[in-house]
Amino acid sequence: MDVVLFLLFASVAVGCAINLVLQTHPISSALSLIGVMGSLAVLYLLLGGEFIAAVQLIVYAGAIMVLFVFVIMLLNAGAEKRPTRKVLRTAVALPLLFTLAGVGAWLAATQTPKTDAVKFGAYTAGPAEVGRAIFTSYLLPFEVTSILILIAILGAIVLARKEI
Amino acid sequence: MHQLWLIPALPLAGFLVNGIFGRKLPKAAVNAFAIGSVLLSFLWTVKILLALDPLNAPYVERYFTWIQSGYVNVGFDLGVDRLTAVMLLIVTGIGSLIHIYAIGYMSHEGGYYRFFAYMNLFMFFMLILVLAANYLLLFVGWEGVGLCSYLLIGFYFLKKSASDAGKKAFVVNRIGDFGFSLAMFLIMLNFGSLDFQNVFTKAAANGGGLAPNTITLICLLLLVGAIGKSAQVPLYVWLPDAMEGPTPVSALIHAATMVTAGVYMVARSAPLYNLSPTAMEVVAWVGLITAVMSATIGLTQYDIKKVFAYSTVSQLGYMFLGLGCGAYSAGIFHVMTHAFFKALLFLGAGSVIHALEGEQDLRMMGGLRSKIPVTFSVLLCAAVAIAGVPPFSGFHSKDAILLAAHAHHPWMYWVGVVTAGMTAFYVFRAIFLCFFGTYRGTAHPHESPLVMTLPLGVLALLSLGGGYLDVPHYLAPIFGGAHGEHDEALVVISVAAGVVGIAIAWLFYVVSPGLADGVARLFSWPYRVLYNKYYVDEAYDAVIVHPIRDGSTTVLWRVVDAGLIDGAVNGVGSLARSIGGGLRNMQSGYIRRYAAWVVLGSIVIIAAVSFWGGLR
Amino acid sequence: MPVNFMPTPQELFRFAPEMLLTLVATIIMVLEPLSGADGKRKFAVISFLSLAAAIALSVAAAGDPGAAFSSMIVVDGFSTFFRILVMVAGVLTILISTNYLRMEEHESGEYYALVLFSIVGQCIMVSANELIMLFIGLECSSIASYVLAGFLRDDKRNNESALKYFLLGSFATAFLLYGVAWIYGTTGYTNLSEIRRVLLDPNSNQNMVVISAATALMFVGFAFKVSAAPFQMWAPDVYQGAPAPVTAFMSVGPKAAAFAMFLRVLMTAFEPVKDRWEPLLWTSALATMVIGNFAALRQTNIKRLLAYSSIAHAGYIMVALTAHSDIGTAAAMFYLASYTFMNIGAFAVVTYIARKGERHVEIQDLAGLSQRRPVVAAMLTIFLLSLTGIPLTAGFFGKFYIFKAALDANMVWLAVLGMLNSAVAAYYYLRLIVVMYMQAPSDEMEELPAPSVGIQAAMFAAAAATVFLGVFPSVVLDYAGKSASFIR
Amino acid sequence: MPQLPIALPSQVPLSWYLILSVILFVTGAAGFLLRRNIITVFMCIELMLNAVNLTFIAFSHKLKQVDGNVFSFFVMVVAAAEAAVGLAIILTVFKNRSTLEVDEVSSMKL
Amino acid sequence: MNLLDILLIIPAAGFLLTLLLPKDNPALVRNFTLFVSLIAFVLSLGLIGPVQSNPGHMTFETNTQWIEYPSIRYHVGLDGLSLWLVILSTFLTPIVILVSWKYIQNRVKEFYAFLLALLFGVLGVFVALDLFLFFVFWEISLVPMYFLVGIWGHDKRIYAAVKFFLYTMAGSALMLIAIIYLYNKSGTFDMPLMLDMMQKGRLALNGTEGFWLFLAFFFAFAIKVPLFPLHTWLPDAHGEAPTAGSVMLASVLLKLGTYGLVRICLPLFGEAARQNAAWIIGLAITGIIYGALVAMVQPNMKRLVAYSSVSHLGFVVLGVFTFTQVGLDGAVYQMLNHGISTGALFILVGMLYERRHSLEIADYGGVGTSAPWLSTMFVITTLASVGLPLLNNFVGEFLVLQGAAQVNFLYAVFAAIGVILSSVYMLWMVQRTFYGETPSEVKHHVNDLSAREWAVLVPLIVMMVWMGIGSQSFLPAVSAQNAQILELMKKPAAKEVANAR
Repeated sequence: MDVVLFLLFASVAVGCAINLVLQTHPISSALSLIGVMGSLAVLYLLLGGEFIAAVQLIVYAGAIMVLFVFVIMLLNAGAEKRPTRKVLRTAVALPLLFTLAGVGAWLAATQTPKTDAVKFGAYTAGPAEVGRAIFTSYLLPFEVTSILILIAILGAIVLARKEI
Repeated sequence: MHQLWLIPALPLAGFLVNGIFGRKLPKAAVNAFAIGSVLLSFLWTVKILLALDPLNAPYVERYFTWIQSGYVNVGFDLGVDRLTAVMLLIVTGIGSLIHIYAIGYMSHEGGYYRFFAYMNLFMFFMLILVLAANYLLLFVGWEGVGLCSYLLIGFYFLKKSASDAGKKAFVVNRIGDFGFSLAMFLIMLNFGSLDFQNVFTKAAANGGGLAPNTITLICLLLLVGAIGKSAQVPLYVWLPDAMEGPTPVSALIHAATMVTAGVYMVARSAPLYNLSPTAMEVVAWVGLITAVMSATIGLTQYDIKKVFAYSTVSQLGYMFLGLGCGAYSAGIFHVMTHAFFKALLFLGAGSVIHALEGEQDLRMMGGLRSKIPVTFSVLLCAAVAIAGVPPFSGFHSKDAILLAAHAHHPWMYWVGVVTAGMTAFYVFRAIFLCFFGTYRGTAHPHESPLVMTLPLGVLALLSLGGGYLDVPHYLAPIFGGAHGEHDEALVVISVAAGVVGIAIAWLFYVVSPGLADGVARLFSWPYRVLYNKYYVDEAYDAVIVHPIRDGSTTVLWRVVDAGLIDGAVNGVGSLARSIGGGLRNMQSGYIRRYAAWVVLGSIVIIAAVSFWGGLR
Repeated sequence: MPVNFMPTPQELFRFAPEMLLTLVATIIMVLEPLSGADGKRKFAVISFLSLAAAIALSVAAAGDPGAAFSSMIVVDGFSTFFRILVMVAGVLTILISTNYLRMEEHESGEYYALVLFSIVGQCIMVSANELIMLFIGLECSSIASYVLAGFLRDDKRNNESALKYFLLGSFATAFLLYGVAWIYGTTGYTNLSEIRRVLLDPNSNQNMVVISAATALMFVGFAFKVSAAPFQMWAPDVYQGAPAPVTAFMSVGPKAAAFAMFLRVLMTAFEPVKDRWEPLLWTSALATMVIGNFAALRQTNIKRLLAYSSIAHAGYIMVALTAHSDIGTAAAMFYLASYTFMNIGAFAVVTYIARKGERHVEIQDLAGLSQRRPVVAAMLTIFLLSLTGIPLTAGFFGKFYIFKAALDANMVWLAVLGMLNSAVAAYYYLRLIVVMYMQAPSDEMEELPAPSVGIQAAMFAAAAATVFLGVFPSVVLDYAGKSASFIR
Repeated sequence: MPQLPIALPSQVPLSWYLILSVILFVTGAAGFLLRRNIITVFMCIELMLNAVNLTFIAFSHKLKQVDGNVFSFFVMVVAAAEAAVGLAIILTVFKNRSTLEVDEVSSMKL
Repeated sequence: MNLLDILLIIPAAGFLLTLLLPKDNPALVRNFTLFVSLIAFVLSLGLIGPVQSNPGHMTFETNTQWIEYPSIRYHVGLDGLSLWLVILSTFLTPIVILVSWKYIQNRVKEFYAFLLALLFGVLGVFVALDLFLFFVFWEISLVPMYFLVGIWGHDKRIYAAVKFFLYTMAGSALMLIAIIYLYNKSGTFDMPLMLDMMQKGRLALNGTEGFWLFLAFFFAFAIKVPLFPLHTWLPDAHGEAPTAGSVMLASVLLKLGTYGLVRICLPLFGEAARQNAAWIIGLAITGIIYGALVAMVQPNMKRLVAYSSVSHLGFVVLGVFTFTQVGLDGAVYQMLNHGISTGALFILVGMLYERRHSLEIADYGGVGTSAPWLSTMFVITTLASVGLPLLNNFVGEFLVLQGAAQVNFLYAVFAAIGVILSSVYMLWMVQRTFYGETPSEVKHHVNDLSAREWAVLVPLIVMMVWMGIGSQSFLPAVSAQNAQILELMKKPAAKEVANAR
């Protein structure tokens, strides 16, 4: 069951990711990304990350991606113009990336312990566990993220507001 | 203490006064300082020599250490021995006469004070040269006289030929000095001193334990110096050009004193030369070749001073021949007599030139016998002296040299005799061309003033009677006795050669003036060679001067310096800039390209670190 | 499981400078809309004072060193050094900013708030002892910098600079994070000391391949932040496009903080595997120096030239990192300190020369500066000589210590190549001096007004510090030497 | 359940998750290099961050620690902040240049 | 705080004070800097007595800590080797200030300030006993010179200045590495201490190390000297510098290189120096002849003198690498001589330039008629330069050649060729410049010496004669210190022999 679920959502994620890259219209890309995020949320669940799966859906897919879509709409960004053929660039970039993927996958496949298997329910990080961690040992980073968000707000104001 | 230092110091004082204040001083004051200092120096010399008589051992005064470093210790030491005494008297005596003469000769020239300042400076250096008690101080005088020669030859510095000649003299002298200085290094190395006494004492003691080759090398290098200074083959080329200077200069420096410095130096180094027969042989050869070569050139020249100049070279060759044959005293004797008659010849020639308002070409003279009789008569005295007519001075000294040559190698004697004949010929050729026949020039000849003729008279007396000053005998304690027994037959032959030379000159230039040209046409090719002085100057230009100058310009400067070295340096610069340009092109401005670099970099780094590092 | 929500006062005190700055920045943020157009100067003053107070607090906090907040941060000599350094950089930046902003008609409190926030981020970076903390600090600093780079939002170059900085920065951060994830996965920790412990533990049986790969990924992130080769490309474009005072700040503050974090990670966590790192650092250091110096030879824009120069300087500091020693760390610390002063000083002059719209940033705009503004020219000369590495300036001792560290670590060739590089660098710094002193001003140059008080103060302070460190380097170096051992 | 042509393990190995994350990460990087719309490029970064998160959570599961989850939580927060600022920057760029072509934002070079 | 420290402080303080003077009062600046430099000169005379009474050892030593870690000390001192170079520097500074009196009319303040800064730098190099301090001063001396050439030079001044700077930087980069390496080996920058350690066997450099360290130092010094083929910056720098710059460059800055060779390369790396002597002497002799030949064909006076410096400095290097007492004494003495006579030549060329505004020899001719005293001075200086006895260069050249002959007679032969050539190019220049007909430009513009110029030239001429005749006033101090250095060079070899037994 785990295997099937993993394969299913993994292929959805990869498919959406590839679609994201292939689509020329940003809206399609954004929707694909939401697809990736959704399927990843399932995988998180499989890995026991209950809290994070929820946050993934609510914050990431729900808020951040909406912001993206909103901006895309706002700017009325159309599809990319037909890219001028850059054979050379593709010829260089794709092998590069395949190498990177190959190296990474090879590392992941061969250099991690074989016995490790993901067992559903073997470990759960629910809101309680995460919350406890955040408010004890991770108290400071958590507080600092508030500064981070302040900065983001300030930055957005500075950059996007109308002239005073 | 006899205050030897005053002898050179007096002319130096004269130089300083005239050199610094001369421009503002009246002529009389300039004269007073210039001539007074030299005369005083002469008198002081006489006084000291009288006081030191009989001067059997060298008398040395040490003043202060000049250079002291490691084993090098050179003092400022002056010394007198009999050799020096002879030279001192020649230098100061003739010097005084010529200074007096110059009052008249230079009276109309600009830079009067400058002339006398230079002359005094010359006297200073010349006196240092002969008084020096070590090689380095001798070298000081040696270079100093070269400098003065340079300054005085270039006295008419507005004329390019004059300044060229001065430079040539200096540079050629420097080539000689190059040898001299190298010799000094070797002496210093091998004897540990440059002091004459030390060196000669050590040399006398079994050659100082030196290898014969070293001694020979030292002697040959010293000879190079002497060759340069005394205008021997192959470095004689500067002396004829030196006639660009005022005539008193030619008389004093380029006839009587400075050019004999080489002879003096070789004679001074006799203890060394005696250890090296090879070097002696070379000296003799050089002297002989020079004598013959310049005598032959002298046959064809028309510039009166050039004729005498080549004669000087030739006579110096004689002296070297004498030295090379071991007859040092004969050489020095000839130095003295030569000083008398050659100074007289030049001063007489100067008087002629003075009379003709600067004309020097023999072809523009003639028949002056009656117009300037005093000059004529003194020149005649000099001519017979140089021709070796007995009993005049030249006869005695030349005879001594030729006898020594005969004792050395008989064939050298014969060559010397032929040369003597040529000498007689060209000197009288000049006399005849100048004073006989009809006047061919345009100026209005007039006799020189007393201030000029008086020294001429004194010199004439010396030329005639100077041979009876028995210098060889006086110098015997230093150089040993006479060389070669006195052979009447040889004497007669040499005298005969001189007489024949005079006779031929008479025939060619008085009896039938066209004959000379006929002979010249007959032997036109040899004549041209001689007339052009064997093309030596041209050869030097072509083989040495031009290659060096052009090579330096094109190869060294333009190619090596500007091209290779600077090119390499600038090449590094432009290479850096082009590397910079290349690296700059990474900076395309496109975000995605930068990202591609990031990806590429990560791949390389991950691969490198994980595979190379991890799997090691 | 004992749960302790409440941080102790001691912990709070150790974090006090950051808290103070955050507070002030927030206050400015709040007050900003309430103040009139003319009242913006007070924000500069407030920030200035708060930074001064924060420096004092940092000094005070250093009296009681130790970890805080579950070892999230540590206050030790090292972190104090860099805290003060970035705050000083902030002070100088504020001094040179005020007039610039007024000239560009963009004076607002947000600018100062962003600077303060950025400094907070950097302070967190330098004192973080945890990869999470480090990451968040880095993001605080970066995001604030992105915004600052694009602060003049109507200026095309500002936009471009911000976009490039942002996109590439995030891209590199992703690599960094991925590396962190793998490190976490293999060692089980994100705490630097713990990672070190695991790596040192002979029984832990770590898979070196994965750890190496992970460190390589982290290296990408760090190298990007310090603009080391081959990840230096963003720097010239971003530096050129950003407002001059911001460039001054970016080339110093975030860079110093990034180096501090780089050093700490390297020396604390990954010191056990330093053999892996060494060739990588070696190559990167050399490449960085070469790229920075050689590319700078051809620049005509002063800001861009200084950007390349800052790349080159990163290369020198990388040499110190390569040495993996306390001496190397101390050398890097000293170098960063001296670099802060000389570079901000140089940018202060650039800011002054550039004037409205940054129209005068070509080298030729310096022509005859020595006659037009002799004092300014003299100051810039001091900074440039220091950047070149001429004795009696801070830059010289910086280089000296770095190459000394390299030689200590037996890296003779790296030192030789580095020194030769600095000779190359002399060329382009000289070029600026040449233009200032040896070329006459052209006729159509407009009148240069006297520099504002802020710029003057910044210039003089930076010059004084540059010369002071050049004559008495021990003052800083001794401290650096002592604190270098803390991060081991 | 139909027989699959290849034998599947009964449980998913950890490495599969990791490989998936690598694939997603590389796909994100590929998108960054290949896409020309700035917003899409930005979304590719988000994709990469998601890949990172997956790794964290996978490892968190393996190590039985909550830290990985916490870390990915922070990554999300950061992603949100970045998104806010990033989109603001994109807005200003668009306002000034009226384009979202990433290659056209390249006035500064060399 | 002894006399030497005060002497170091004076130019530094003078530099700072000059900067504070008003910009629009050049006369004040001139007088002030002249005053400062004269004070420095007078004070430096006070150094002579104590040093001469004990020339083989350090006098006026100050040794205090400057920087704690790595231990860098302000360690200065004076011995027979540095004494005269210090005095040469202080002697020439007032002279060049006077020389520039009229010539420098724009940016007067900076000019004189830089001159004082330069003095500070070179004095520091000559007295530093700590290698690090040495390097610091070495670099400091570079900067003012760079400005002097770059701001007040002739047309190609920027190229020349940058070339000068980069050349030297390249050399000093390697030197710094070597200095640090030595520190890492020995734990100190202090030269006397290092030498002491070497003597006691506590610091030993193996062959390879010795070779590379020697080479690094040698390279830096050889650039500064400049030794063929690293000399090409010199004609440019000299040719373009203002008179004062050329003078200081030729007379003092080039000496930094040779001084370094004697002070550092020989005692510290005696073995390596010995092993490499052959090719270095080869380069030196090549430089002697090459410099002379190229000088011969230069159309520009300053470049001619510059190439002549290449030739003359070749003698110095030759003398140093003979490792003989005589050769070394000669080399050091030749440094001083070159400082005086080439400095004077540049001053005279500068005077001609001030009158005629040209450095091309072809633009002159017949100057002797319109400016007899100027010509006289020029000729005297030229003669000194070509090594005429009783003038200064002769003594040095004689000793150097004697030393060379001691090692290998052929060295002396080839080097002596340079002496011949020097007379060729110098006299040729004199002839073309001063003799012949006077063109009207020369006649109208070239007038004779002014009182100020007399004041500049007379001391130099006096020194030329004094140093030519009274070498005993100077040489003993040099000799004593050189003997020490040679002794140091010998010791390690002796120790090896002892160990072998």
